[in-house]
Amino acid sequence: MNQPVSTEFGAQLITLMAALMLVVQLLIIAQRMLLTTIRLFAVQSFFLAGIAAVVAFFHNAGEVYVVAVLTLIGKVIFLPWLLDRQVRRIQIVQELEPLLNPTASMLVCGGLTLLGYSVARPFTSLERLGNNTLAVAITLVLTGFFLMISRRKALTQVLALLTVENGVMLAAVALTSYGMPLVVELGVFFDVLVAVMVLGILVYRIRETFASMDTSKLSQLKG
Amino acid sequence: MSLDLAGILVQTALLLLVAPLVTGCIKNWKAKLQNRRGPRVWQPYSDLAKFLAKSMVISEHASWVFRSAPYVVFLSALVAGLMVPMVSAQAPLSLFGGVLAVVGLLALGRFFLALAGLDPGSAFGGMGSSREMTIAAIAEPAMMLAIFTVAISAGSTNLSQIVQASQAPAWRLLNPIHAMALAALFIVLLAETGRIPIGNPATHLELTMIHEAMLLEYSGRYLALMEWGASIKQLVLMTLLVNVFFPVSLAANASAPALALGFAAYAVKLLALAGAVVVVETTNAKLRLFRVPDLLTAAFVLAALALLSTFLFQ
Amino acid sequence: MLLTWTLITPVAAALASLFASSRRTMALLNVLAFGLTLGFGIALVGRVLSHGVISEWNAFLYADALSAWMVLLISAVSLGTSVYAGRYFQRDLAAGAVTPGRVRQFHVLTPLFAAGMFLVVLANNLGVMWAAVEATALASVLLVALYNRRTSLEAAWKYIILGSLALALALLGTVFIYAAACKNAPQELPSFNWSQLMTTAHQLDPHLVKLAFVLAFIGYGTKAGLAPMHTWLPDAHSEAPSPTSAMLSGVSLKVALYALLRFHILTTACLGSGFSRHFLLGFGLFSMLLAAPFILVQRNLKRMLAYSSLEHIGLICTGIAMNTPATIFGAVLHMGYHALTKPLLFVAAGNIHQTFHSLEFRIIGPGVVKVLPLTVLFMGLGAMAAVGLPPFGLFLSEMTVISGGLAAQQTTVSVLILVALLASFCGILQQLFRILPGARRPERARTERATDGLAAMALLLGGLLLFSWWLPEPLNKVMHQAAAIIGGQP
Amino acid sequence: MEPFSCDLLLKGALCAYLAGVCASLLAARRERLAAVAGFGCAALAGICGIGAAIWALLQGAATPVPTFDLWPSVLPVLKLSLRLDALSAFFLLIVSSLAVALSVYSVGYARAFYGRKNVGVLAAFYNALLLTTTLVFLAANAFFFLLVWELMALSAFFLVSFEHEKPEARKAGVLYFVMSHLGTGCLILAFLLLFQCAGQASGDFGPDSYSFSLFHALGDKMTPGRRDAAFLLFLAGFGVKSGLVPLHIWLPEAHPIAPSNASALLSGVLIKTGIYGLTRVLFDFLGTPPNWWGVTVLSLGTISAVLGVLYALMEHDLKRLLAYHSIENIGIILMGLGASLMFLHTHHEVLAALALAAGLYHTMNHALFKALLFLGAGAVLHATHTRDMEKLGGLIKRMPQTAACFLIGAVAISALPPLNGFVSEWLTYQALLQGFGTTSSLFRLMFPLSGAMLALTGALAAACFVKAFGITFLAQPRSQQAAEAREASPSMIAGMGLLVAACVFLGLFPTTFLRLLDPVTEQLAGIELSPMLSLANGLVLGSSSQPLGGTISTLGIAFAALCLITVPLGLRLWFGRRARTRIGPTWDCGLQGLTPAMEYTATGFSKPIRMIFKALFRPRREVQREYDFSPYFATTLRFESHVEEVFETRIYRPLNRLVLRISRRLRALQAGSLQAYLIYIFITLLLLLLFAL
Repeated sequence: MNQPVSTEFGAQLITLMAALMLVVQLLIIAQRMLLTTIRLFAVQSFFLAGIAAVVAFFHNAGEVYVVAVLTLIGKVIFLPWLLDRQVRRIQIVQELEPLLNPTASMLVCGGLTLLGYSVARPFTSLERLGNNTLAVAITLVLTGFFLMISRRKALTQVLALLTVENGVMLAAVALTSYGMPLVVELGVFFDVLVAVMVLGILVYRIRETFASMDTSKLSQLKG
Repeated sequence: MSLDLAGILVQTALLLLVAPLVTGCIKNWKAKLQNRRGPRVWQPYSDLAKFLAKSMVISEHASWVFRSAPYVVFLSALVAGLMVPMVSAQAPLSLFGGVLAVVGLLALGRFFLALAGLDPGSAFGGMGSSREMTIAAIAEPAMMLAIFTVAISAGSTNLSQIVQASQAPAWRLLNPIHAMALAALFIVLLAETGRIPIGNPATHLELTMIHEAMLLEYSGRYLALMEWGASIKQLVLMTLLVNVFFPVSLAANASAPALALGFAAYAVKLLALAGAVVVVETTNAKLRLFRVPDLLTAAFVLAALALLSTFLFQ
Repeated sequence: MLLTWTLITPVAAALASLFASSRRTMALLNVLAFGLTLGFGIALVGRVLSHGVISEWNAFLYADALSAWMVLLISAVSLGTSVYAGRYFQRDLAAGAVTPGRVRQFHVLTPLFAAGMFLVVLANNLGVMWAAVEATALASVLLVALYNRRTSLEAAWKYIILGSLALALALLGTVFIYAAACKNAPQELPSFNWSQLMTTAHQLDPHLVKLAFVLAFIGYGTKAGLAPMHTWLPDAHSEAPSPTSAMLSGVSLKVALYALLRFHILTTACLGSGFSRHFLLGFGLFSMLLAAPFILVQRNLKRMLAYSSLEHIGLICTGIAMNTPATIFGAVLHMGYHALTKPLLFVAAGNIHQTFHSLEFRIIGPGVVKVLPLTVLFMGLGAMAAVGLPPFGLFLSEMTVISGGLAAQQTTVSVLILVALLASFCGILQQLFRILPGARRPERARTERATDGLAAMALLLGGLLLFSWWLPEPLNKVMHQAAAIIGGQP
Repeated sequence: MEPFSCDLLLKGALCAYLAGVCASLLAARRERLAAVAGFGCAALAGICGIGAAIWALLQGAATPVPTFDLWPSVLPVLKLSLRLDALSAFFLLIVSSLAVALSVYSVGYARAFYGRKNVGVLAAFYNALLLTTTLVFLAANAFFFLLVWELMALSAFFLVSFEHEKPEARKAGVLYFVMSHLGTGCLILAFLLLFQCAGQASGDFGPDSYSFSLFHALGDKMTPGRRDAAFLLFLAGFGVKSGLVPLHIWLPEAHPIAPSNASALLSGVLIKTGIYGLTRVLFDFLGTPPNWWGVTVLSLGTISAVLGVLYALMEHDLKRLLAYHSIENIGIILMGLGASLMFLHTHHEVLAALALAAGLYHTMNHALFKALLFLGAGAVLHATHTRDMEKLGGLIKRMPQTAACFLIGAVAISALPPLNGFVSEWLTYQALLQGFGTTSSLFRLMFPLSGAMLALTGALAAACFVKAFGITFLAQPRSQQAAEAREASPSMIAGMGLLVAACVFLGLFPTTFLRLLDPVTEQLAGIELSPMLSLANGLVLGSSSQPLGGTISTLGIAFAALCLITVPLGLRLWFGRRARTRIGPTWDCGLQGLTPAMEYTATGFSKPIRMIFKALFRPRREVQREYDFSPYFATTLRFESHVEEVFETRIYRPLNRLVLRISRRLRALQAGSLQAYLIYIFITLLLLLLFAL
């Protein structure tokens, strides 16, 4: 395939979508409704799939398309559906009082973004398409980590873990020339899938025995 | 190195005869000072003869330790006596042990005396043994430090060496070191023989008697041996005191005039010391038992000062 | 085809026991599978000694001395625990603590757990290695949550959340390493195999490798249970069924450490021994020193053993971090002896747990020797080994590490190691000596006795004693080669 | 006997101990067989050990030191090499001679455990302890030394907590093993400092840079700072094992609670391993010592001696009293060693050899009479099932032989002539006396002052053993158990008899024993002592080369006493032919007969000393008085007096509480909340990202 319009347009597209992913992440942190969190996660995964498609298109590397499609099916359709079914079965909608009130969380996320950028600064020369996607990736990881700390609901923690996963996949796609070798991508993808299923089982059993998804009840093991 | 048998026999006889005499003199003079007539000077000899002849009553609870204690006390005092130079500068058994052996033998005697006190199972004996061992334990460091001071200046614990060293020309009659050591040893003498400030040899009052409490159960021959042993021990300590600090005219060789002069000087010194003891006994009251350690600590400090002075003045 | 067979056998056993009829056949299958893998391990050691490095499927599976040594450890521990697991669940089923479905789940997941660990050790591709570590995590979390107790669920949840989050960071680290490789050779797709990366290590961008190592260290360090990321370890190891906690404590920590060591070797090759060594040293010492107070005031038997594992892992890390042939050899030796001692202790703890239905020292109370004399004998000997008393090999390996440290003029580190070892000795001795000996209080005398672990304990103790006093030449050589690899000379 | 047979004897001894362990474990079912087999092997091994030791000591320094490997080394770092030089031979003599006597005793003593405890296990641990102690004395490289040192501590731990049904046995066992292991930690560090220096000197850090022959006079090559650190660590490590004062609190807990033959072994031999270690390190490894080393050892020895005997006086538990006396005698031994170190510093080799000989002579003596006393106490415990002296009394009529042996032991330990305690203390006095002249610095005052403290210790020890012997054996039995006591079995008496014979021999013939010490002083201080000290062909013991040194002859004293016995006997014949002896009641001031309750008790006996030293003891006494209607007519009276164990309450207990408090506060780190755990990892990540890159 010859070189289409210009890689410069592709870079802009990727940077836009990375920025949108970060915005979605901040939205997830800001609000407390479970169902919206799942849908926002789906949107974020959609953007990730988009980036993968753009990279594949501009580097005309076949396997990256596979990655994009897999992300689309898995993280945009299947996982949200699975989590949705779980939420509906447990009929819990509202997230409990998080560790930090929203404004404080926003400040922390701002700080983490700054840290992400400072860590990523020496590597800007690496990216071929779209600048500071690496910074966004690291920020996504850090904010995902913070989200997991601040939320007490088991399901929200699962989602936080998935956003961290998205951050890592973004780094994989952005940094390396064609993404990681296919066998690694497949391995990672299936592991994430199995992980979510196992987490689902555990959430269900916690819901059975503790009659709530509040992980702060899980504190009998001391010393 | 040869053990002259004659010296040993003479010294043994001397020890056996002079010891009761000294006790008798002290008792007699003390009575005179308290303007009483008091017993005759040779009263102890008749007491001993009487006890030796009388038959004995032994407690039913007593064991063989009770029966063997008198012999151990008597013999340990006697052997210790043979190691101390009385008349001639060379003590007969000086090769078998120096001043440490004398102290050890006296301790052996005291050990069995205390055990004998406990054996019949009476409270007096137990109290006497407990007090005797306590006072002896407190007196020991003072005595050892005084002996160390003297031995250091003489360079050996062998009594003959100590005596000869103090006869050397550089020796002055009472330099400060020897004065303080003498004072310390005098207090220790009073403690060891249970004289007035520490114990009261005259009475059988359980508050004041220490030595007599242990002899309470003895009678007849054993009592004689015990009494005799005690007076020999007293004589040994007084001789030690006298000959180490005033080694005037100790017979250097076995010639008759030297021995006679030595014996006379020895008698004078001994009686002088006995007089000093009598004066102390009559002018002082008996100390409470828990004040005795303060006195003996004073003796220890005196001996330590003597030691320091050998270090400072030399 | 040796490596593939080592991977296939446990997976086959897992599938077979999925459809097996009775519990006994499942147990037998497991034992058979792990016996085979032990045979393969020994054969692998022999092959590695003769050929140096073995790789199959054009270097997808790669086994050098270090991985051969790890295969040996994994199969030994798994064999020991599977021998015990058979009888262990018979009593639990009778007591109704576990449903038959869960027992089947155990007999399926344990071989998968072991297979995951084999894959970690044999995979050449760092991404595949990450996926294998993730697989072992997932398999073991369901094992931890086998019982329906509230505390097991809590332990499992913490284990999976902390584990997955940490592994996400590890994945990021792996991505960065790969990015460094891509930057190095932009035109064609660089292979992600560890052996290739080692050849081109010195040209990698040092800054990127540093960032990658930091993230990988946090990720795999958490799975290896280094303090302060160790918080999941006591919960998971004390709530899991005893055979699983034996495998977790005995070897799964070391497998995660193995993954961390692969990164350590890579970073040392790239940046020299200044950077990654200090991480291992600092965190290793911190783990040892942090474990001691927790052992001193511990109230639960299995949690105490878990903290003791934390301390041993800390010692292995510090030994490797001191980076002299003697200390690294001591650390590798320590891995071997610890892999035999810890399962022994957990099997004995399992016996005590099933007899007294509790792990609290207060409830077990003095006089266990009157109820379970042989188990107490094995536990006493195991505890003596774990605290490093002479008749057992751990004394030898600890002394090698400390004397190596002093020979390398690192006196303060060696002193800190010794202090930590002494503190944990006092803690363990005091706690165990409060419950094991003594007269039995009458009202607790008549509990029925669980003594099924004896065969497994005898096997483990026999192995430990044998190898404490007789170190066969091939084993010695493979350990020296493994130490050389960790030290950086291929 | 050429060198070959010495190796044979040595290997024979080790194999016999090993056989003892296996035999007693195998025959654990049948108790009598297990006891006889186990202790028989131990006795046999002891005899072989004595043979090998005496042969090595008589050979002198000329012949090559027999060294051999136990079996070919299989492990990469460990070489199981043994070496029998003079110092090891001397201590081998101690452990072997005790092994023989204790084994003979144990055959009879084990009968107490029939049916109650497993005698096979006791015999096995007993043999294991003897085996490991012998190996400690023979080890020739640091790694093997630490290995058998730890094994020795382990077997002693099992012996101490043998009767683990009793909670205090468990507590004592744990206290002993924790302190012993902390001591071993110090030793590991100290030996590795030496290994580090040896490795640097020889270039490679292979297994042979652990060997003791390489460590000889290594101190001169080490930097002063590292050398002093090694000295302090060695002093702490070996000090814990030998019960030096600040580190002694485990000893009065552990020794009494062990079975009596084991506590005799612990007190007689195990403590000596600490002394062996100190001697080996200070005289052989660390080169010429600075002055402050000798001063520290001498002052620690003096403090241990005085405090040991003072605390012993306050005890009325027979075995605890003996345990405290071990601390006192260790203090005396260390006074000898400390003085010897100071003399080495000022290069007075003769005096150093004399002080070292005094210390080692007292080590031998203490091993003998302490074991004898513990065996006596064991026989009393075996007969009356109680150790509390207040409940004993009148045992001399029921257990005459045990009483006689205990009396000989008491006289020996109180350093009274003519027994061995007196001889070794006399040598220590001579060394201290002549030490005054060696330096002109202020330190020379330490010699006479520690001499005075030694005298105080000796006198207090005499008081303590008058109490121990008098209250336990004399007068009337104070309890039913004491009244029904029966004499110990013949094998126990035989065991004690052997030790009595040894004490008397060492007391009366010091010069012959001094000849055995020659190679040791020649190896460590460079001077052979016996030609200088044994005068009058061995009859008299001198104290220094100059003619005017003090002399002593215990044989002469005994002979003089025998001759003078004729005086009292003659007096009896002369005066008392008609005197009769009659048995009557003790004087009871006219009351109707004395009851045992009126006798003096152990607490009463030590009351004056408790009042005099109340600053140290801080005695507390409570009198509870119950009465029906008026307080002046009490129905029952309860008296309780308690002496504060200063070191435990002031140092160890607060330290223990502090450590546990810190650990409990640290436990809050694992508080169970998942959020907290996530925060730990998050902070670690942030710190590493910020600072580590």
